[in-house]
Amino acid sequence: MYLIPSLIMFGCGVFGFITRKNMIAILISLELMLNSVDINFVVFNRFLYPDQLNGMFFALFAIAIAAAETAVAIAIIINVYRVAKKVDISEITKLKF
Amino acid sequence: MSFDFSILVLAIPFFMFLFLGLVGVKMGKKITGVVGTIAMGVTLFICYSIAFTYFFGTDQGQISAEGVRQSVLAYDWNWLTFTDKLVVKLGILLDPISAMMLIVISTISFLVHLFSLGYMSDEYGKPEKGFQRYYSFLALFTFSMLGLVVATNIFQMFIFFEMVGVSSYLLIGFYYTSPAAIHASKKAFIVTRLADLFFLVGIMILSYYTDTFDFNALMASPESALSSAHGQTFMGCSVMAWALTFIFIGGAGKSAMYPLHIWLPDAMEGPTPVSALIHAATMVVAGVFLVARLFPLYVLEQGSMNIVLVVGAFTALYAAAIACVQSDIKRALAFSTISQIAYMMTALAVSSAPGVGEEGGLGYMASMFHLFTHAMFKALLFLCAGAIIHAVHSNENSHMHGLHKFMPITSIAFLIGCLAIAGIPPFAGFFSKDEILVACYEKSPLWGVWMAIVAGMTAFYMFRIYYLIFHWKKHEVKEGHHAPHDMQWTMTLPLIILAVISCVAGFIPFGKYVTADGQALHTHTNWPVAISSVCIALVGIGLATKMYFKENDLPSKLKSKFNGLWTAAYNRFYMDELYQFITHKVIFQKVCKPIAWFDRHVIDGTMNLLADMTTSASFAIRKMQSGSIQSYVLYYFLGAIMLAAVTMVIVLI
Amino acid sequence: MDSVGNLIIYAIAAIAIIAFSILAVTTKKILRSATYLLFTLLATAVIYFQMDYEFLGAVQIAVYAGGIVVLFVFAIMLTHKPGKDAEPLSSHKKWLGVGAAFAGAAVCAGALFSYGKFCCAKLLPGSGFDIKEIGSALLDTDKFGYLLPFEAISILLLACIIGGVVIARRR
Amino acid sequence: MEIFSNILIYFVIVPLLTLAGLALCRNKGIGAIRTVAVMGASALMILAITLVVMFLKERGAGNNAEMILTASWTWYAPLNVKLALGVDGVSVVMILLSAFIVFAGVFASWKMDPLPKQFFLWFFLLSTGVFGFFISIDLFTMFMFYEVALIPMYLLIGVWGSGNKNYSAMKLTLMLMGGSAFLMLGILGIYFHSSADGNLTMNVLEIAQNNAIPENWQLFLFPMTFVGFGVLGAMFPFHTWSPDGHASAPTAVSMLHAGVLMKLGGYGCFRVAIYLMPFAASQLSWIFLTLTGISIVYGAFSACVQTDLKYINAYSSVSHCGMVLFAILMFNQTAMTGAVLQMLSHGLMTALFFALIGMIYGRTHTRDIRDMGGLMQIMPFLGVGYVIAGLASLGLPGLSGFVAEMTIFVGSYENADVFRRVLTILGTSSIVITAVYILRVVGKLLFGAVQNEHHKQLTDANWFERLSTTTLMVSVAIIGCFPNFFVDIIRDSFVPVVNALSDFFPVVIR
Amino acid sequence: MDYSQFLIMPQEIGLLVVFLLVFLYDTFMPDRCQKALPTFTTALFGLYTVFSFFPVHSGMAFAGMFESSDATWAMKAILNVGMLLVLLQSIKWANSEFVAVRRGEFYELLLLTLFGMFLMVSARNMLLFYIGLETASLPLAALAAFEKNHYESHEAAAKYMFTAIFSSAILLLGMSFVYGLAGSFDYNVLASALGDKHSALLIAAVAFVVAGVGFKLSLVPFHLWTADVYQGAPTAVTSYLSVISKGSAAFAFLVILVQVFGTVYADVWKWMLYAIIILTITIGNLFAVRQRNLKRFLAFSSISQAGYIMLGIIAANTLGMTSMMYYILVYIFSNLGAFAVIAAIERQTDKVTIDDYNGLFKTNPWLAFTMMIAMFSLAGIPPFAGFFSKFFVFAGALKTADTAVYILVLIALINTIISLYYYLLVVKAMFIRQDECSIPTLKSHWSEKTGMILCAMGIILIGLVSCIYTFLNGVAENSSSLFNLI
Repeated sequence: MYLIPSLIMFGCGVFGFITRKNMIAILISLELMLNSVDINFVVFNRFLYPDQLNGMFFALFAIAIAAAETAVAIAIIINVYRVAKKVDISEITKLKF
Repeated sequence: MSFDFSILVLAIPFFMFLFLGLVGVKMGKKITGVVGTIAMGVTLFICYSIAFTYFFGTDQGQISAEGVRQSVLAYDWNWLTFTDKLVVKLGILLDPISAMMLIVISTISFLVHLFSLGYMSDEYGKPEKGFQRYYSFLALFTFSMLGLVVATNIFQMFIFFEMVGVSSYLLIGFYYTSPAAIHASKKAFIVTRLADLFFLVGIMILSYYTDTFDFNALMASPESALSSAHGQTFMGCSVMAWALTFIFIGGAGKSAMYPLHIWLPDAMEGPTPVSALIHAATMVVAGVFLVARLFPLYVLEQGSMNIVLVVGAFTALYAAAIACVQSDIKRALAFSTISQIAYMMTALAVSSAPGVGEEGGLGYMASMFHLFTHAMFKALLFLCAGAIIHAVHSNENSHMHGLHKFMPITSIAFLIGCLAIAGIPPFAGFFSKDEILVACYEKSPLWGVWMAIVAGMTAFYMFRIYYLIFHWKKHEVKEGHHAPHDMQWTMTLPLIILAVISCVAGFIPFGKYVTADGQALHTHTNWPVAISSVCIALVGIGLATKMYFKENDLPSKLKSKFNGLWTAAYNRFYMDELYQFITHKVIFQKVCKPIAWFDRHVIDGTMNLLADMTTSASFAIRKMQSGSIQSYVLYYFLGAIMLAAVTMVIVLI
Repeated sequence: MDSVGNLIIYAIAAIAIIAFSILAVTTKKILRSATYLLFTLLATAVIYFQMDYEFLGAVQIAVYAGGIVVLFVFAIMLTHKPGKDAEPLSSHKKWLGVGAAFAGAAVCAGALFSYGKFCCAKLLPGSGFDIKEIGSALLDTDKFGYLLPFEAISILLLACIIGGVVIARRR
Repeated sequence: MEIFSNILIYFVIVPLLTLAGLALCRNKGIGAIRTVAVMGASALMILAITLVVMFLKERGAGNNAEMILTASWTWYAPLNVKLALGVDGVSVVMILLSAFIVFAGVFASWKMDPLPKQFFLWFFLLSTGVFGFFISIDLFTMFMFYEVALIPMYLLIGVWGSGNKNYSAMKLTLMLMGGSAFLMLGILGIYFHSSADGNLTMNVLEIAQNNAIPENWQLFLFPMTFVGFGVLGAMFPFHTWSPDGHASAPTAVSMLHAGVLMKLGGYGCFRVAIYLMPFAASQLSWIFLTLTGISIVYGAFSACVQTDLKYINAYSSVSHCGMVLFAILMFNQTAMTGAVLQMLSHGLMTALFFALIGMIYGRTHTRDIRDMGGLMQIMPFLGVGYVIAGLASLGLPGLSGFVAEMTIFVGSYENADVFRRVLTILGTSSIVITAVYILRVVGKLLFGAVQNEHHKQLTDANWFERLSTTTLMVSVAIIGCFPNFFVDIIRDSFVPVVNALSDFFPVVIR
Repeated sequence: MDYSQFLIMPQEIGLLVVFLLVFLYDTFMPDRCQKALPTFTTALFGLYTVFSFFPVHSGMAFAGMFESSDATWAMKAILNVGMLLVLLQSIKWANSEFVAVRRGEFYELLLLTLFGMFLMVSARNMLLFYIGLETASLPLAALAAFEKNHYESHEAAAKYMFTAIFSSAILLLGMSFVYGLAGSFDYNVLASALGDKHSALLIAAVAFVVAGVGFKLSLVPFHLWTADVYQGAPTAVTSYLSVISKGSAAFAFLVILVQVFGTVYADVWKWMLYAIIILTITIGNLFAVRQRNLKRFLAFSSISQAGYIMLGIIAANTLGMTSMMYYILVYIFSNLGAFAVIAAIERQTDKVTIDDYNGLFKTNPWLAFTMMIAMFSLAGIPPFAGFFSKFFVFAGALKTADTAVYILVLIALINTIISLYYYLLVVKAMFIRQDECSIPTLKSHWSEKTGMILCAMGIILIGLVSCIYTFLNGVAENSSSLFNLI
């Protein structure tokens, strides 16, 4: 039961990634996905293996990594913005086929 | 006297072939011809001494206590091992027929060599282009033919069959710039090749069951050879009958039996001496020789023998009929040859086994006898024709007429030849033909009458040719041309020699030397047959004299009266057209071309299609790489989901 | 622990997560989207707290809500002129997205709920981890020690810093 | 080192040294390049003749081992891959053949232009592959050398070829490599079933000794290997690379390809497919017999209507090589011996053909027989050479073709079952069709009137062309005249395979 | 609290030392010395590579989180060799006009990503693996964006980054499922805890882990970023991405699959890989057929090569593992050989399409030669190393004695024909096309030359010298306990 929000959150993330055009919005969707997975870890840890802490630690590290990822991603987005003057994902499709 | 030197018979011509072919080009033309002729003379001498030693030598024990003439195995080398038992050997086997053939071949070959010295030169005695090549090929042919007759086993015979075919091809195509010659040589080769195919199959069947190629082993007990197939049959006939029939077809190809005869008339495109040598005297009798070689087997397998008989008899009549109307003298002679060879074939076919009845083996003897005499007088006729053609530069008898005054020697020689072939005593043809007719009557009166009619036709058409060449009307010398005249001695000498032989050969006691079982066969003249055959011949000659001696309109009247028959015969009953249709229209157009098309479009097309499919698949999936991250991720995610879902479905359900 | 109160708090948090997640990915205004994200993250932190993982909840708030969302806001400010809406979504894409999301959720849900262990699991009383324990575990090398990941992630962060510098430099 | 005491290894070392020597030559130094190439080719020839002598001596001394001069050094221990060398009669004559053709090929490409150095480099790389293949008895090295021999073809045709060379080169390479893809699977399959007790081996002799490949696996692996090699052996319907490839290839490459490379196919079919998997061979032979039977007749018929000289010979090769595979599938000593003779014969004669065609093409700049005629008057040497090649091809006794075909036919007929006999007789018919197309070409090309006035100025062969073709002509004649010399070398090599087959197939050994 | 445990990882520490020295050099050396930075780094790394060849102690550290064994040691050594080649090839590029200001960061990032890969290779814990994976992939986005003056570079970086984060989310999802099933992250514990029960959750977990790692390996259908990124990124980065990153991921993938999911090999992931391999090889090939841009072309070729590498994994035996490592080694040399040529030409002429290479042999024979043997090696033509590696990979796969795998190998083999086709297209352009070459005769920098010579020698020698394979086999045999669960 505790996993339902996480699942929905993940689904929202996927949905957002696929549908949104704004790169920042896409990054937000990705954050949702990462966050939902963290919930998974924690819930599994708490409910199934309450005598350990490794799920929690994993979530901890995952949060840190997610933060790093976001930082790099935002840097790239800004970079793209500088070149393309837009943050629209449909703009960066020059490399294809 | 030993037969060790017999190898020279093969070695000299072969060496001459290489020598003249490789070195001769650098030598003078005349010298080449002379060297070739002298070498042939040496071969001739050796052949004669072999034959003499074989027939008359007594110290070798060739004649056993029972009076049977043994065959001598002078050489036998392993040449090619098929299996432990089936080994192809090359060697020299001397027995009556091979010794006889040695004489025939070497004689004619020598004379042709001699004759060609003149024939192959222009009017001023300057040798033609390719003179060396010509002599080289002649030597090759002589080698092959000699190798054929001395073959110790059936495979060696096949080998030399092929060799003979090739040298014949080369000689027919000697004038290689002429399309007709190319065509004729090709035709000759392919038709005989087709026959050889059957020969080969026959050999394979025969050797499979008998486990040997060797003539001596086969002949030692023909009954056991035939029974080695253990009564196996194929399509109702015993396999041995099949084998022998196939082998006969091989022989029929070389011997121009109907329906494989079509190459021979065309082969007349070659130089005339070549026709004399190959297409009159030697190569064309290879088939007869083959059947004679295997005679002990054939005689036990009457089914095959009957086929030989029917084919032979039919061909004799058929060819004779065509010969009656040909205007090209060489073609006429060619059909005459076909007819005569069919005569020999028939003689073999009607022969009973030696020792059966009073005349057992008579047909065999007669056939060989006729082979011998025919070779002589037919070579004579061809060489005469050669002399004539050389003089008037044409093959058509319409360009000749009335040459008797210009070329007396040739005329007389030709007349002797005609008399010999017509079977007028005392010329050679009479004796041999008479024996054949006797043998045919022995078999059945039907065949006797049949062959007698053919004999009459022979007399008719030969004299028709003779009259049309030498009489009919006065010869018109075209402007700018020399009047025809008799040739220099190298050309007339062979004519004279052959004419003499044609006169006297009939008196050779052939039955004493050449018989089916090696025992002397005592013949006696069958007077009714002899007289009747002479009468029929005389009727034929008379008819010809009536029609063709002086210029008159009887022939054209008859021609218009029997126009259909005449035209059909003139066109050789359309056999060539039939072949043409089958080869070009059916095989070439309906088999080869579709196969080639199929190959390029279907087989190759499939391969190209595979390549094209790859490329188009490559283009079809191009859209996958659309450049948009979102679609990439969609693929990614769906891929992962599918991976999970499908595996779940497969594993858990 | 397993009290009605807890349940209610959980329900509120769960509903908040679900609602704000959906809003975050559907709203047209990008700044609102970031705001909804913030709420989602906070609601998640609530759940962590409820499960006695106070430290994790604090990190969640500090790093995620405090750090990342601020970063987002900055990025949005840098790249967007205020008041501009995002373009409407093409319905084609939307259905694709919905389909994919549902398919994914369905497969995961199917997988999770077919594994019976979770359905009957009860929230057991927490054994009460304190910060000190967590701290020592982070620097421990033994079992349940996280020294190596700790060091490794520091290198990762260093790498990201260098990377960020590289990317952000104008030249 | 011990490895250098075996003569066989020199068949790889010499070409490699030649490669090195060529690499040291300057690009423009045509004299040096030729010298090195001729030295390499001559050395190979001498080696090959020495090998034959050694072989005869060994056999004469009563060494009846299946393979002689065997030696092996471990190469890849984990897979038990060894550099295993050894020859039996078949490989000896194949090596001899290859040496002759390489020799003739060097002279045939005397005036190669452009990039002579690169040409000879690839040429000798190809030779390395060929010799390596024949001396190996380890599946891995065999396969490796096999591919080494294939790939230079691409560049040799692509760079130095003519006509539609890009397409042909690609097609040839891809099809042959397609075959080798199947082959690789087959070889690996054989390897993994090579032993019942887990001592897997790649050595052909050991695999045959173990005889451990399960029957159902044989049924799977046999087609793989047979088709794999069969593609190179131009088996119907995988032969279409041959016409295009040959048509585009430069002279020496056509020679080497038809002369030697295609033999790799036949040799491999025998050595790997049939020898190692007798059960499947006997079970499935009917399929491949039918295909090869079709090849024989089909190739011959196709050749009848072609107008490009090289196409004619390519199709003729399809027919002749079909006969090789056909004979191998007849499973008796005689037919298999015939197959090897046919490989020899076809190798030399086709090489001769292609050499002559190349020389004619080099003069007339056309290969269409409709545009040529009467060449015999203009270039008698080449004309005579062509006639000799043609006669060898249509089976004139005294030249090699006859010997080979007769051995095949007689051997094939030794089989008692009707199916094989019917096919044999069908196959025999090819001798007539062959005659048809050969005579057609000879008639149109050499005889008749000169079709093109420009051709009258053309010259006959130069000394190196004469040397190249004469070598081949003499070899053709030697095989044709003294076949038993070769038969004696070859024949006993088939005893093991026939024995292995006789467990499954009513082989008539007589 | 036993810090001496760090001593079990000398290769990682050595790498960090190199990194530190480069960092210090970059930060504190005066500007005039900065030009020597690439050479300095390369030399230093060369020394380190030699050092990394010294055997290490086998053993586990950090409570089983980190494993050092002969296999990991060998794998890292292989990666080091590849890294050295990449560094060599990039010296000239790193000093070029637009890159020079950031060259220090370039090397630092490369070294740090390599460190991440080492962690992946040695990790025996999901957490460590994940951190390693991220360390190996996040900085690469920065590297991809390195050529600021090229728009493509930015696009490549963005595509890489988004896909990377998405894939890491998927991977995490898979890991969370694993955790839910077994309650641990240690491979050893997981293996026993998972058991051989196939629950839907386990299958989903495997699928997501495969998808997550498949991103790094660019397996189809997780490969779509590959071509765009390879094309857009600087060539030095592309070559790094295509070999080093892929090689390390493959090894880590093998370890995870056989050690963690070993119990469900036959039923679950074998078939997943089966499908993925077929797709990867085929689709990679089909895309490569039509490419005109060489970098993009090599991207697709590397996708299909990844499929062949997977054959070593699906084998799940020591032979397969050996072959896979060997394949990676050979692949490093072959691909880097090709990239060296491309980079050298691109640097001087900015030409990267196949048509530009027409007639290259005439103007630049050695470049053409190197490219040709690289292509032949990639296509698997003897006597070049690619042939051996392909053969051994197939051998490894077939050792499973499974009929299905035979069919798989057959499909792979048929695909080699397609691949041969497109590799030959390059050869054709260079050797056969007779057009006027648009590339003038070039003079390569010594570093590029050295790189190419090393690659060419590697391509020729690695196959012929059997001791390398034999040695790797010995290494894999020592790790045969990995396959206990299969």
